[in-house]
Amino acid sequence: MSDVTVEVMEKKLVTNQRPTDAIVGESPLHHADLASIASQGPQEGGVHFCEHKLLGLLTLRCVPLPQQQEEIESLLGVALPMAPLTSVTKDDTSIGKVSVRWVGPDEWLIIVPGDEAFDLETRFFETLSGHFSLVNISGGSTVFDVSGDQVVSMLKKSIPVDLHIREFPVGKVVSTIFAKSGAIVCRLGENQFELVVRRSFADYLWLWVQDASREYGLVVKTS
Amino acid sequence: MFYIYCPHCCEHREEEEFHAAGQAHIPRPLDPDACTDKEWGEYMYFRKNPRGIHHELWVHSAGCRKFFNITRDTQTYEIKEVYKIGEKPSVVANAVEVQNSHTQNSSKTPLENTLESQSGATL
Amino acid sequence: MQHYSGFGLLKHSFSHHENWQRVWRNPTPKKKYDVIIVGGGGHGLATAYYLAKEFGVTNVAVIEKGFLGGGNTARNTTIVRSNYLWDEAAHLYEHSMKLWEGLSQDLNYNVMFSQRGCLNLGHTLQDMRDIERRVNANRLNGIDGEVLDAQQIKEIVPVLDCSDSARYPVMGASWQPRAGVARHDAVAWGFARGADAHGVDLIQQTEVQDLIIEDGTVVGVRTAQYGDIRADKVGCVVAGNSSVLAKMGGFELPLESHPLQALVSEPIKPILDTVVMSNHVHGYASQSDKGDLVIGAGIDGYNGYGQRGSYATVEHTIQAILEMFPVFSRVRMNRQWGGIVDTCPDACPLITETPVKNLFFNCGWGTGGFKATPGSGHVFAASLAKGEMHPLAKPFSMFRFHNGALVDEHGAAGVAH
Amino acid sequence: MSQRNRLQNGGRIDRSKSLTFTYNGKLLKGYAGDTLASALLANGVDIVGRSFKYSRPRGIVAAGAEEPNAIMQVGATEATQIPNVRATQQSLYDGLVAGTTNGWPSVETDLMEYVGKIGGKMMPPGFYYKTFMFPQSLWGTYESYIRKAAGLGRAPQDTDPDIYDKMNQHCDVMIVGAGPAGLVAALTAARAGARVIIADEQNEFGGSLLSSTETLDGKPAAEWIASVVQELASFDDVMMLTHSQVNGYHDHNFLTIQQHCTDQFADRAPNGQIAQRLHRVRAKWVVLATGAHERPLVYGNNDVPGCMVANAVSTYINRYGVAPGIDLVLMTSNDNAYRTALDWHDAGRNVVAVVDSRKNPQGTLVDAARERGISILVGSGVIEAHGSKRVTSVSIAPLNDAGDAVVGAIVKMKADTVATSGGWSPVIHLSCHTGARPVWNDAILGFTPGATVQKQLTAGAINGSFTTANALNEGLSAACEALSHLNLTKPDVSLPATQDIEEGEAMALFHIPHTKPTSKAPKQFVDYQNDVTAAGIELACREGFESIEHVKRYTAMGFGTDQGKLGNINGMAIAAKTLNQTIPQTGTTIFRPNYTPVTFGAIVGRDCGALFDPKRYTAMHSWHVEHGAKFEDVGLWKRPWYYPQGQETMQESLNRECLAVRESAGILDASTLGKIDIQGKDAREFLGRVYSNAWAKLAVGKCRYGLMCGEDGMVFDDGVTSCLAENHFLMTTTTGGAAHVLEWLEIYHQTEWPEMEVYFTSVTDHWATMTISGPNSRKLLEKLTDYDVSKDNMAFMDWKPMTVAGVPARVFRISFTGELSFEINVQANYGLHVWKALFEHGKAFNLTPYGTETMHILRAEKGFIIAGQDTDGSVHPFDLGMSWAVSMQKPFSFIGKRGMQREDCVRADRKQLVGLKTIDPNVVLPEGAQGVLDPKASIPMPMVGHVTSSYWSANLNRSVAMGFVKGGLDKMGERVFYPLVDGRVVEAEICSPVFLDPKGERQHV
Repeated sequence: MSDVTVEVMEKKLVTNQRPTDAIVGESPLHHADLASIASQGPQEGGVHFCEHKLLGLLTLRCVPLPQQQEEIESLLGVALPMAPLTSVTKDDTSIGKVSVRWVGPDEWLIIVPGDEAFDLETRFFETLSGHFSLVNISGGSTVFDVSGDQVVSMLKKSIPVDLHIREFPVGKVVSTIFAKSGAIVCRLGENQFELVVRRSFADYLWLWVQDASREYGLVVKTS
Repeated sequence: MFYIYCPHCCEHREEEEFHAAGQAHIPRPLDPDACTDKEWGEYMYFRKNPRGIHHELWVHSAGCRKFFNITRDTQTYEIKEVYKIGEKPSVVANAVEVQNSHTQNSSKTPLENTLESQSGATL
Repeated sequence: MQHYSGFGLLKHSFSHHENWQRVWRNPTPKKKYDVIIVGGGGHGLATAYYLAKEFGVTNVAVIEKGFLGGGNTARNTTIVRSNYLWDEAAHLYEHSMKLWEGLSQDLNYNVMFSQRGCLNLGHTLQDMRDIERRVNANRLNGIDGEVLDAQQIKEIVPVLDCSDSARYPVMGASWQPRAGVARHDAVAWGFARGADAHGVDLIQQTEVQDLIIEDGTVVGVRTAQYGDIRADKVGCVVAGNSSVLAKMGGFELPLESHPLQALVSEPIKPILDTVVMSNHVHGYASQSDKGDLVIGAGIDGYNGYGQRGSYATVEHTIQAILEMFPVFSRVRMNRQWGGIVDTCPDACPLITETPVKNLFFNCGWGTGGFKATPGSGHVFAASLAKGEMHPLAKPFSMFRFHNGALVDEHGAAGVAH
Repeated sequence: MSQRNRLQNGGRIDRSKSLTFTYNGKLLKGYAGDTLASALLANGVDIVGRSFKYSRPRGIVAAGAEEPNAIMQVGATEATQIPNVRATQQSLYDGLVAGTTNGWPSVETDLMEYVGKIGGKMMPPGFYYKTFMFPQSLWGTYESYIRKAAGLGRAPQDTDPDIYDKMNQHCDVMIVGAGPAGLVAALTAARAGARVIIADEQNEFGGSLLSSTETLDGKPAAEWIASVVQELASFDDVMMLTHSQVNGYHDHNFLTIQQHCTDQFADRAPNGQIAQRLHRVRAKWVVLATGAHERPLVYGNNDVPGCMVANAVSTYINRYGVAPGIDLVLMTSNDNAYRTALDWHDAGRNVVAVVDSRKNPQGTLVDAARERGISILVGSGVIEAHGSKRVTSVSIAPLNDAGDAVVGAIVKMKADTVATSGGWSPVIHLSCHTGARPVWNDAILGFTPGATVQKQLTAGAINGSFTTANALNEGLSAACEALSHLNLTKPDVSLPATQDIEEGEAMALFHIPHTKPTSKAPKQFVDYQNDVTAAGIELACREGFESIEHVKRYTAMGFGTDQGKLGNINGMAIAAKTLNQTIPQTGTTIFRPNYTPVTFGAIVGRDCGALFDPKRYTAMHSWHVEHGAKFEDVGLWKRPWYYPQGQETMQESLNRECLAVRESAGILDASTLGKIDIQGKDAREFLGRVYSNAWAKLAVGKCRYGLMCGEDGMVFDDGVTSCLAENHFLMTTTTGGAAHVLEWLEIYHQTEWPEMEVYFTSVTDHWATMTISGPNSRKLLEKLTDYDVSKDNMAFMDWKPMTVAGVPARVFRISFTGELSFEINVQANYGLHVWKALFEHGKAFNLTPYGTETMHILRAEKGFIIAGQDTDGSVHPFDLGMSWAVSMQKPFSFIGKRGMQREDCVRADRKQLVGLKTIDPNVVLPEGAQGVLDPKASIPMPMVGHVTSSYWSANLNRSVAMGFVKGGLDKMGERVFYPLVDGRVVEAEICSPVFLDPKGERQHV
């Protein structure tokens, strides 16, 4: 075809969506200029905030049969977390850091380096058998990393799920409401959480996090 | 404010994550064109609306986005059981006192066998 | 019936108010009536009153499982208006409005109908289109209505945030000057007193356990205390419990009963002189004569007979109220409560014959019940008296859900409450 | 005024911290640890308010949440005004400004009192139902006077400077109340490792122990409290909340707690701090240890300042070091209240007499009173208090055995304070909130919690277990029960030793008889705040209001801000007696949330102002802002509405934008349209079921418009769906309908057709969508891509992948303007880059950004509908004249097919969408105008349908409109009239809705 890689595999379309590195993408919080806040804003506070920009985000829909599970594991370098509300993260797969979040009984969110999304998509459609869907949503969501001594307090203002470490251990992931939007929330450490949020709500959530963190102090970091 | 056990997420979540989608088990007629106006109207609009045990369809809209069924007492708001689409309720109206009052949040064991392929959407 | 007046109060003050008559009797039911009304709420009592007074049917009993006016009549936000979109609904509610306008005098009971006007706010272009559409329809139907801009609204309600900085700035509103509020309990009591005076038996604390049906015709009702009470016709006016009664009749209704909540603030000095409603922001408020801000919340999505709803629904409502009235932030919420509203798929009532002969239902008023009380009672009484549905009631047959002739007020903004 | 009622020592106040506050303009002093009420009493303030109906002077009667009279306006500035603050619950702070809410010219001397005295006789309960009826027109006037007289405090006029917050909490055991029962329960649960929240409305834990002189383990109770509090604080999983009212108990053990964070210490929250925080608690188990309120007795003039509840007097003495008077008469029907006489005596004040309704009181406390030489009048009652602004004396009379008649001579005694006790009412409020009905308990003469489906336990006085020993025991056992349900091991907890106090039997007494019948006796108040009297309740019963709910509603009993905490039981008892029934026969008393009033701001938390609702932005939003766009709210989205330049009016902007599109090129940010990725081998079949038209033959690379209907056949959404690959489609929806459509697809897939192999994923946010439209749009696109976008290679309704401005894109040749158009979709992270690049190359074509309004005009010129504007849920595709978008031949009976064939849906005279051409081309019909065929018809006029879309078309130099007309599709060329609000009647001709380029040539170039 033309100058874009287009492959029709399994009678589905895969297109590369990233331009060359000459064109720099703008994450949903681009306008907030977090880098300036990080360098000029407060350096101490109970809540730390960082946007992991321009990652590769893929939604996998599937009710995987054993064979599919194996195929997916070899594609991702990690096994699909089959138990509800679980996740896996592996820093050193062949394509770098890969995270998989359970979203629903037939839905996972896969997070990979931004420039790996298309290749991975392509390999999925080439390799994976049976019924499934894989959708690139890298432009539609962004990843917040929130941490700090008071991060749990901040989150208790924002989401209704129980965040006690016994109920919400490291590695647990939930899809839930976040203020008046939604988020996929994964606990990365006792005081560190990953929030995957939708692009159009990102500014609202950024405002919300600033507001909810005000009494604890907010430190913005760059990734 | 309900605390609802999602049979897919396998834990209780706040009502705010869910949407009620009306009466459960209303299968779409297999041949709509063969229905009379009356039959079609009853499919669309006429409801049991019981005071007491009720089977209803909910969706975990802010969570796993799955629809599932709840058996709930519409008077006490007690949730008697939660079961997946395609499964049948074990608690039904007019049955003798099935559960005592303090077992509301004990998660229902889903029935093993799939009983109905047509569980029914609600409009 | 003892006549009420200021002079009467003065006279009775000399006898320390020891000689006031009972407002209604407490009769033992007869074996048979011409008409039994099941449900002693506002609509049922109004039906009985008009049956006896206007249509000469006085051998009537109202059977109420609790106390008179104890259902949604006791739990609503008391708004009265008639600015409905579709002709059928508009005519019915305007019929009611006209009865409201002389009701205190007609009943010799002050129902405190206060025509302080009602604003339905518009916050989006589509809201404004809907408002124009509705007001135009109202005017051509003979119902008062105007479209106001934000400046005019600000003059009527100075505490309303009409600024551009609001999340959903107020673009305009429809304004029905004749709309207002009334004292809800007084409506039930006034109708009850009037019905009683015309010979209607008001039977309280008596639950109808079954309908007695012979050959497809209803012939009476069954109660625990008084056994079977027979009647030529039975009219069920039981709002949220209609489906329960319908089941006794062997049929289903196009109805669902949902929790609907309301709340009041503590009483404060006069600050809100009219009724303000916003469908877009999802809140509405008025101020009672006692000073409470009376606020209506949204309907919960699930079926419920518990007379309570979800806290989140109340939260959203108060958010909306503060969005509209930021200065209420330091005012405090005193009490909240819930009712059971019977909602139809098209947001219009059922005033209807049923599959059972001589059995009639009047229900499905959703959030519109209180304002319709006199009109609903009047047309239902006419229908029961003549055995044929009143022309204003005809469009509201339950059978419209078979042929598709819905009166869909959902499409028209400003109908939700 | 000095603190003349302040005792020399004692109390839990900090005498080293003197505080100054303002009351009705006067500066007064108090101490840290005082409440506003205790400080007022210390300063000898008698009158704190005027009653609602009769304007009678009122004083403080209680010491807690049950106080009905001391309702204050608090606030030092306009913005910080708080209406209706209960002085007994407001901590004193330095600089507090408080005032009374009623009384003119002052609360001390209120002229309305005279009106009340004279007119009051004409104001029995419900008097307003009996008058003000004639003439109807005057009701508004009467009403304005009533409104002015009512209403207690006032709302501020300025914006609230305070911040409120909400927090979600989860715990194993939520303990409500930190009295002896609650503290033991908390300690037990905490030691077992449970996650505990314990909340109390007071400024410190301890509950009833704070007000009494009781000892635990032989030491002052305060020491035991301190040790428990200290231990609780050492657990990570225990949350201790003081100044925190649990106000609502909702289904499935959800509770709300209003925590006062700073507003008990300051007029406004110090910089950035939270004034109040509302905790939304989900508890596995709840222990209600809410205690009890003492019931006052009802007697003549029992509202004169100086009449108080017995325990409140003790509380002021023991906790605040304030004796609110000199000469006390205590009236009681039980032993417990003797403590007040002892406390008063021990404070060095004069106990005039204890008046006991019982013939032969016996018990430890009675003996103690006798030992102190306190005079006890048995078998008697205080039948009336005397005095106007303060009690000066009381009339005491012997009563019969039943306590319902005076049977001897009246003795008058001098006193300035009357304390009464009729026993205790358990605080069952929270237990009622989820629908449980309380049950009457004859043994304690009160209601206790009824059976519930909640996971709720109760301990202490709420159960009628009034002694400290019982409270401690029940606290322990409630905690143990909760622990066993939670599978936690019961820890070792040893309870402190309590004093052994034997109490004699109490007498059931509520209403003290007078020598005159109730109707003629001096007013005997039951509900102070609403001026409900015993005579009023009797009258209500006589008039036929026999259900307690009727009595309450008719008299307004229990409807005040105290919600009848003091009065309800007395009122029920009086009603029961009048009706010759028992109290349980008369009914029960149900409480609703809130237990005490909750600040609206606290309920709202941060969901207000800028955070009231999210604002959704597209990737190009910053550009729109920079270029002066006005925005339209569509759902949560902020969409550019139009882009005014210079001093343009809106219409001028629209004219410019419209002309630019048709003459050269315009660009629209269409990113907000809903987009759903659909994959699977059954995707195509699924589309055929949910859309009204056919999808079987849509080829890869092609796009098609579809209508989506409900089962009733009515249109609810529309959009273009493209075939990306044989098993892969991209659906677009309306902006507002996106979420609903996705859920619609899911519900059918999950519940009706789970066997179909298809998945739906929202990609709305993923793609930035920009539509370039106009005759030069191809030329513009050609500058940014190497791809062949010629007509031959890319026909109308084709989509192609290509690179635009260096970014991989999917470009759809679809048109909503009727012009040659390309809808460019790129991953949103690159949206702004491509958008800017288009403008860089667009100068040559006068590329003009246009907003939603211009889009609406351009599509209206073409007769394209907008779902939601030209549809309202009551029209099917045929009504819209869109039979071309319905395929009745499809094998599967698609959603909507059956519905649109119902009897009423096939009527010929249904309202149908048509074009409307005003006879005067310069007149733009208002949207929403209603059409009639005969403008001279009388009202009500038969209407034939309304105008749905109407605009000035700069391109056509005339107005264009669409609207519904009954049977309109068969009425082409006929006239319709639109009578407008301003009196004009606009005449229009029914025409095709396609005003421009009916053959569609412009979009096919």
